[in-house]
Amino acid sequence: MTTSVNDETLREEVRQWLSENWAREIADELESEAPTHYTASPALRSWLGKVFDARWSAPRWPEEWFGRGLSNDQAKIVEREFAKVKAPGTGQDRVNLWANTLLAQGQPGLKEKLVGPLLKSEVNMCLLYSEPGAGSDLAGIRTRADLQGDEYIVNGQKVWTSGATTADYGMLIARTDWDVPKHDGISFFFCPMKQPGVEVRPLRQITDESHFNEVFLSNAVVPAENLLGKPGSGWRVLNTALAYERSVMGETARGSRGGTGLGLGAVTEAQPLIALAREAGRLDEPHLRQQVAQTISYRRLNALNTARAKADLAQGTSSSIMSLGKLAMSRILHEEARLRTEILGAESMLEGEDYPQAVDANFLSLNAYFTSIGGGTDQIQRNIIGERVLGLPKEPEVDKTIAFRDVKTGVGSG
Amino acid sequence: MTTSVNDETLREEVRQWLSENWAREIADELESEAPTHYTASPALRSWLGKVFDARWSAPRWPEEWFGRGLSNDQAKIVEREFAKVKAPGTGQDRVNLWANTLLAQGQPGLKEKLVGPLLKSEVNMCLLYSEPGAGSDLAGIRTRADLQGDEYIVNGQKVWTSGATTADYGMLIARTDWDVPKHDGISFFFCPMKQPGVEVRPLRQITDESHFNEVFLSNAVVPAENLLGKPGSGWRVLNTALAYERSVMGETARGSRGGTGLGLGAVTEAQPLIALAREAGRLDEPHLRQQVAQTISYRRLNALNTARAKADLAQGTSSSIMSLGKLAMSRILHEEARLRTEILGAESMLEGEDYPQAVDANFLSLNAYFTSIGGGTDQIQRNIIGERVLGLPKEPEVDKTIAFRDVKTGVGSG
Amino acid sequence: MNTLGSEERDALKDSVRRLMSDASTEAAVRTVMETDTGYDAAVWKTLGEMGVVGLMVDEEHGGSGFGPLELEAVMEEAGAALLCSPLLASGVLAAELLNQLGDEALNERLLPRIATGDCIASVVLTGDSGCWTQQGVAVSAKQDGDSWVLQGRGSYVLHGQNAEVLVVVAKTDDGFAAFEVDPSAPSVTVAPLPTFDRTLRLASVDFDDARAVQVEARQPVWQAVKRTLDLALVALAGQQVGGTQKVLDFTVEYAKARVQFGRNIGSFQAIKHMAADLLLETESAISAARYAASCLAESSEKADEAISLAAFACADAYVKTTADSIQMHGGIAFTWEHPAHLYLRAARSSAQLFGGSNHHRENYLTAMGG
Amino acid sequence: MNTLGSEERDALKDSVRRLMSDASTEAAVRTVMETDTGYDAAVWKTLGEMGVVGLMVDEEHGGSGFGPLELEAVMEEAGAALLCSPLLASGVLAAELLNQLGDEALNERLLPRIATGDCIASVVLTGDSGCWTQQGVAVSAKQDGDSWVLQGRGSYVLHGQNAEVLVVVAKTDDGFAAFEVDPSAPSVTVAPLPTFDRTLRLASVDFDDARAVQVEARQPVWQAVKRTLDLALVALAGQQVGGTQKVLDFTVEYAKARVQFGRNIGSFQAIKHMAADLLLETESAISAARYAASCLAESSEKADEAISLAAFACADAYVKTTADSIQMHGGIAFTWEHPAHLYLRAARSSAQLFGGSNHHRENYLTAMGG
Repeated sequence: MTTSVNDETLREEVRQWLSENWAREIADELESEAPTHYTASPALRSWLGKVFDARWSAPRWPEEWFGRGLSNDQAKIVEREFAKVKAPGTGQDRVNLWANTLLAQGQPGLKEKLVGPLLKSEVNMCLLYSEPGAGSDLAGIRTRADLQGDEYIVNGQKVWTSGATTADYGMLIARTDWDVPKHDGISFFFCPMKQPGVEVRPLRQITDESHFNEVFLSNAVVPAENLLGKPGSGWRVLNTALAYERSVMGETARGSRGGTGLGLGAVTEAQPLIALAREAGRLDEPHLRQQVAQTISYRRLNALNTARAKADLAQGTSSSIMSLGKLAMSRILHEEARLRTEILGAESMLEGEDYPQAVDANFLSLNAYFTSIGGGTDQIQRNIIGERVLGLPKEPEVDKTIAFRDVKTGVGSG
Repeated sequence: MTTSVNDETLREEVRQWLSENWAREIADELESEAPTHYTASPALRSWLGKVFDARWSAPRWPEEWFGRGLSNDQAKIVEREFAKVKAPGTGQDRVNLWANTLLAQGQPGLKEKLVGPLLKSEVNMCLLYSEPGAGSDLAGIRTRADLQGDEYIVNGQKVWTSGATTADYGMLIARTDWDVPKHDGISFFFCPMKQPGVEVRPLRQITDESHFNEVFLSNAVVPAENLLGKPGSGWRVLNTALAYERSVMGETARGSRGGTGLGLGAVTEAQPLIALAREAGRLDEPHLRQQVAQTISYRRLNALNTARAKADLAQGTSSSIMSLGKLAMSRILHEEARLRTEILGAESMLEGEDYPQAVDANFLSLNAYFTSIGGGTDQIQRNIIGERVLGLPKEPEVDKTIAFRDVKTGVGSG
Repeated sequence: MNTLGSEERDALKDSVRRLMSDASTEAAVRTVMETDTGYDAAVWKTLGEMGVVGLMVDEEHGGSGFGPLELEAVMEEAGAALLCSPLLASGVLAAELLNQLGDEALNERLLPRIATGDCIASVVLTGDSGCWTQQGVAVSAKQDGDSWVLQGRGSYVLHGQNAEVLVVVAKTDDGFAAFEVDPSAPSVTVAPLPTFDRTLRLASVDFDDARAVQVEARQPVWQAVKRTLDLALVALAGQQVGGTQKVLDFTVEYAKARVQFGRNIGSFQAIKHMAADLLLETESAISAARYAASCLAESSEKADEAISLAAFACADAYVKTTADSIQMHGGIAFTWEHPAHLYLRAARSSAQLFGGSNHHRENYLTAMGG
Repeated sequence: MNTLGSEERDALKDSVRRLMSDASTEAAVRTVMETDTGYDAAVWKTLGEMGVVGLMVDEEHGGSGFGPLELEAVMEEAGAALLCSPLLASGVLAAELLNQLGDEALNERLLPRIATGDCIASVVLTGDSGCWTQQGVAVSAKQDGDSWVLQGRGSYVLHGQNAEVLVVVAKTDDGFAAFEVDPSAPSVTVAPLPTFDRTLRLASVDFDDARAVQVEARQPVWQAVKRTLDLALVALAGQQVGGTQKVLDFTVEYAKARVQFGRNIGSFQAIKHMAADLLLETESAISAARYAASCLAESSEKADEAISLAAFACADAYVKTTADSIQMHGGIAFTWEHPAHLYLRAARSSAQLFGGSNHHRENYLTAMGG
């Protein structure tokens, strides 16, 4: 049972609690420790523990799950007060992918074991989705999970995993039934990562960085209670998780070293290219000016689209424009990189700290593929837009209804 | 039986005959009468009759079919002598689509009736292939031909027919069997055009010209002896005819009002765009200069490709480059038109005789679709290049093996 | 300036759409575009009665007194329907220039009749260069005693052949001035220009020492012209995105319905991906047009930037969408009977009407500080 | 100049291809590109022995005395294999500049050793601007008694860090002159430049009142430079089309082998149509490179035009093909282990090496009379 509370009382309570607990020192400490994307710093964990104990972590959730059973509107009041003082940790019922997925689909034992720690960032997570043979075609995964007694034995290979080295669990999709069509034989697990059957190797990118890993699963053991949803329902669980991820991530721009934000009001968004051209002494070249204007416009138009989509959403009209952002961003990043290269000319042959502009142009040229390939290639994205937004018919799907073990496979990976 | 003849004797005989028969007046007469593409002028017919009577029309063919049974090399000798004095009419065993198709596939009666007149251009022809519902998918035609006694009764509609108003016969594909897969139920006919069941209507193009017709077939009668090949073998006959057409047409550029030739040596190919920019006083604008150079290069590169393909062929190596020409030409024509428009600026809003440059830019912009759609869209062309040249696999073909009457149909036409 | 809430604006838009679906059908457009005047007098009267012609005329002069947001919305519907009318010439260019100049006597005489559509007015600004800039003005004015005499040539005058009144911007020894000219006056020659887009009417106007009355201006004339052009660019952007959206819609519908190789052609990636790319172009253009309208309505400091952006983004999107649409249709759209080419013609011409995209990109970069 | 028939040229090409398949495998390239010198001395020796390094050196100086056609053919194979070597620096730029300058004593001393590869030479021409034009030269020479003194900075010097001899083009009060410089001499500082394309080696060379010996020239020095650059552009075009063809080949192979959604990805139009477009780019670039070689070999009046065309067409085709190749591969090509990025790096850098495509398009238009 949830006790109903008055808005003003609630606001007062949050303010009061924050004024007593959120101190300048904590903010400084959090900032100084610069937590990575995948693990929380000790200071952050300590803070999240306090938030958790005060039941602010997931105010929309019932008390049973550490929340207060607040309505969405009241939860927003809490979030707004936290935001005012820039304190993290609340609203995880909206933004914590792991905890939300587990709470919705997990078995009681696992939920009791992990929901709390996830809200406190005491456990680290990663995603075990893509495989060398299943990139665009994620439902074509071939990692297998075979039930033996009360454990699944998992064998296979995953790629493009971030944070695999620090993760305690990975959200894993694996095939548990090979005799049904591809989408029907997949199951979804919380796979323990710290075990002998899990080997993590860094994956070197074309940018010469390693933000991702390959994960080799060799007789890795997953307790049966770590299955989310039913056996064979993994594709549905996955899609819920992916949609969830998109809706949360949708608002935030994909970051890129040297990239600029998407902020609508920012005239400054134009400055990098204009500044670069000016610095190169080429801002007066008519041919370049046309290209600078055109390229700036791509980013600007995307920002205007995003703003319009948000306005539509605010008015309760669902907007199809949102789905265009990733495709738009791909063109923006490739074009900006191309133009930077053209502005720099010969200097783009160089790299190293003496040539930061060249480093940027070259890095951005390569890293643009992170957006045009990662998370669904531009080609897949055009399919999605064509089919889901414009309502165009799908292609004939040759492997949709046959048993997965009869589906054609190819060579190569990635 | 063919009498073998010495090269020198042959050359002497052709020369002798030409010197006795080909007169300056005939050349002048031919030129002055400006025959259209689809009907021969009286003067041309008269000359072709002479050529025919002297058995020069089709020197490779046997005497039974008005030829001399010459080898290809010897026939080339004849063609060369004709070419030297610019006399038309020989080599029809190589270039006359109608006569070649008929001779290879026709029934004896029809051949006897028409091969001679075709060589003399005494009968006019047209093509009855495309339909409103069968454009890219030519094998999807729905015009039907039903055998009744010794006649086929034809019903349906054809489009994009050139020369239909003057034609005596049309090479027609129609469906004779609806219970077999699409490619297997098509038959090929010489359809008499001057009959009540054939109605020809001009088709107005977006350029406001009418070079094509729609042909409505309502219980049109085709004698059974006008069937070419076997019933149901029409797709094969058609493809032979199409391949033939391509090989003959391949060397000649697709003309377009105001367009320029493909001649390799011609530096002058560049002049229209340079001249236009100069005339507009804009040749010194760096942004335009880049575009003029780029656009000129497209045409130039295509000419170099064609020259390389020919050199390969001359060396006996078959060349895959030839198949790129149509796709390349599509880009050339669209880009040239776009650039002309940009150079003209506001004037491109106008038309009429006072604004010939605008008329050109606008006409070329519209007429470029003749190449990018006609004779296989750019998209179909890319399929062909991908599959036949690069060896990429075909798409799954959903309608290839089912009875045509069960094939999905859509709305719309064109 | 009256500003509608977004629901009222939608209602206004709907009412114009309903009129268009009756009065500017494809058949109607094809008929009207072949007439001399190039507009349907009855439809024009209805537009006047609905308050659409007088959208930009303030209430005291008999108009609706709306602003750029309402205008942009209405123009989307006009563009979608290829409406043949002097709306842009009279209701936007002439009305707004008169607003901006603010010659009260003149406005009291003219604006009420412009608002109802009784009087068609147009603006003479650029010459044969087609540049809507100070350099583009090719008419000069000299004072002769009390009155003025005009010399030179104006061109690309929208519906010049249908105008009862021309507002002429001319160079004088002291900068720019505006004049009221009766096109039927002596020494004024109006000649229709043949147009590629048959839904468009343009004329040239020659002045050979033509007498004209100077319009009093409450702000520098070129500033009034600049503000008028800003509004005209927003209107044109609206018209363009309306057309763009319409063409995308019917192209997608065709791709869903048309079957080749036993499949809807929209199931082929070649077609599907072109459609997806066009959706991005179209939505971006719509965003740009509406943002420009909103910046102008708010007199935002970003108005210059936003209007230049809309000017090239909407023009380019319209041209690309109409061009790709023909390719996606195939042969059927190569026929005169299919509407695709009407839109392509409109797109190509509208992309040049108030300066080409290169011009607007250059302005955009300058406005962005580059 | 010796000119091979097309069959003999094919045989020469084949022999280089065989060497590459042994000596410039992907594994070898990855090893060599991480070394300081950036080339494999043993392979370089073999290239010298095969006559490849001395291709452009005439027979009397110990070379093969071939021309642009043979060079272009050989460079196609080098480019396809991403060969790491000073071939372009020493065998093309330096050898040809010495040929063109024609200082007989110097050539007798240097060319035989360049031809065998014993001596690596390079050319200093452009400065930090990277423009291979008269304006780009940033070294000046002043006469000091009998000898000359160089001041300034050369950059983008191919394999400058590996050169035993530098031929330096410098400005003098009387136009341009060429100098022989020992890079280890006092007041000469050679510094390797870090490169994005790790198969490439570039250096800067600073002259701080460095003494140098003038090279005697039998034609105006800039004319010699121009002819050298013509040959270098043909060589680079060959290298680019070799790389382009190779990338297209392995991309098409991958599209045939890779299965997603139960189909080879090459059966999807998205991939198939990209491949078709790349084939057009690739074949056009090959035509351009070979035509440029042939025009130069024949000293055709069209050589300028043909070389400029090849310079931008081949550079652009290489960049486009390598860029699209990564997209067509998907994730696998986003890894360091996949060769696609090595080619993309080579393509991007080669497109800037002797001036960017805009520069060459400008030259092309000028050569076409525009």
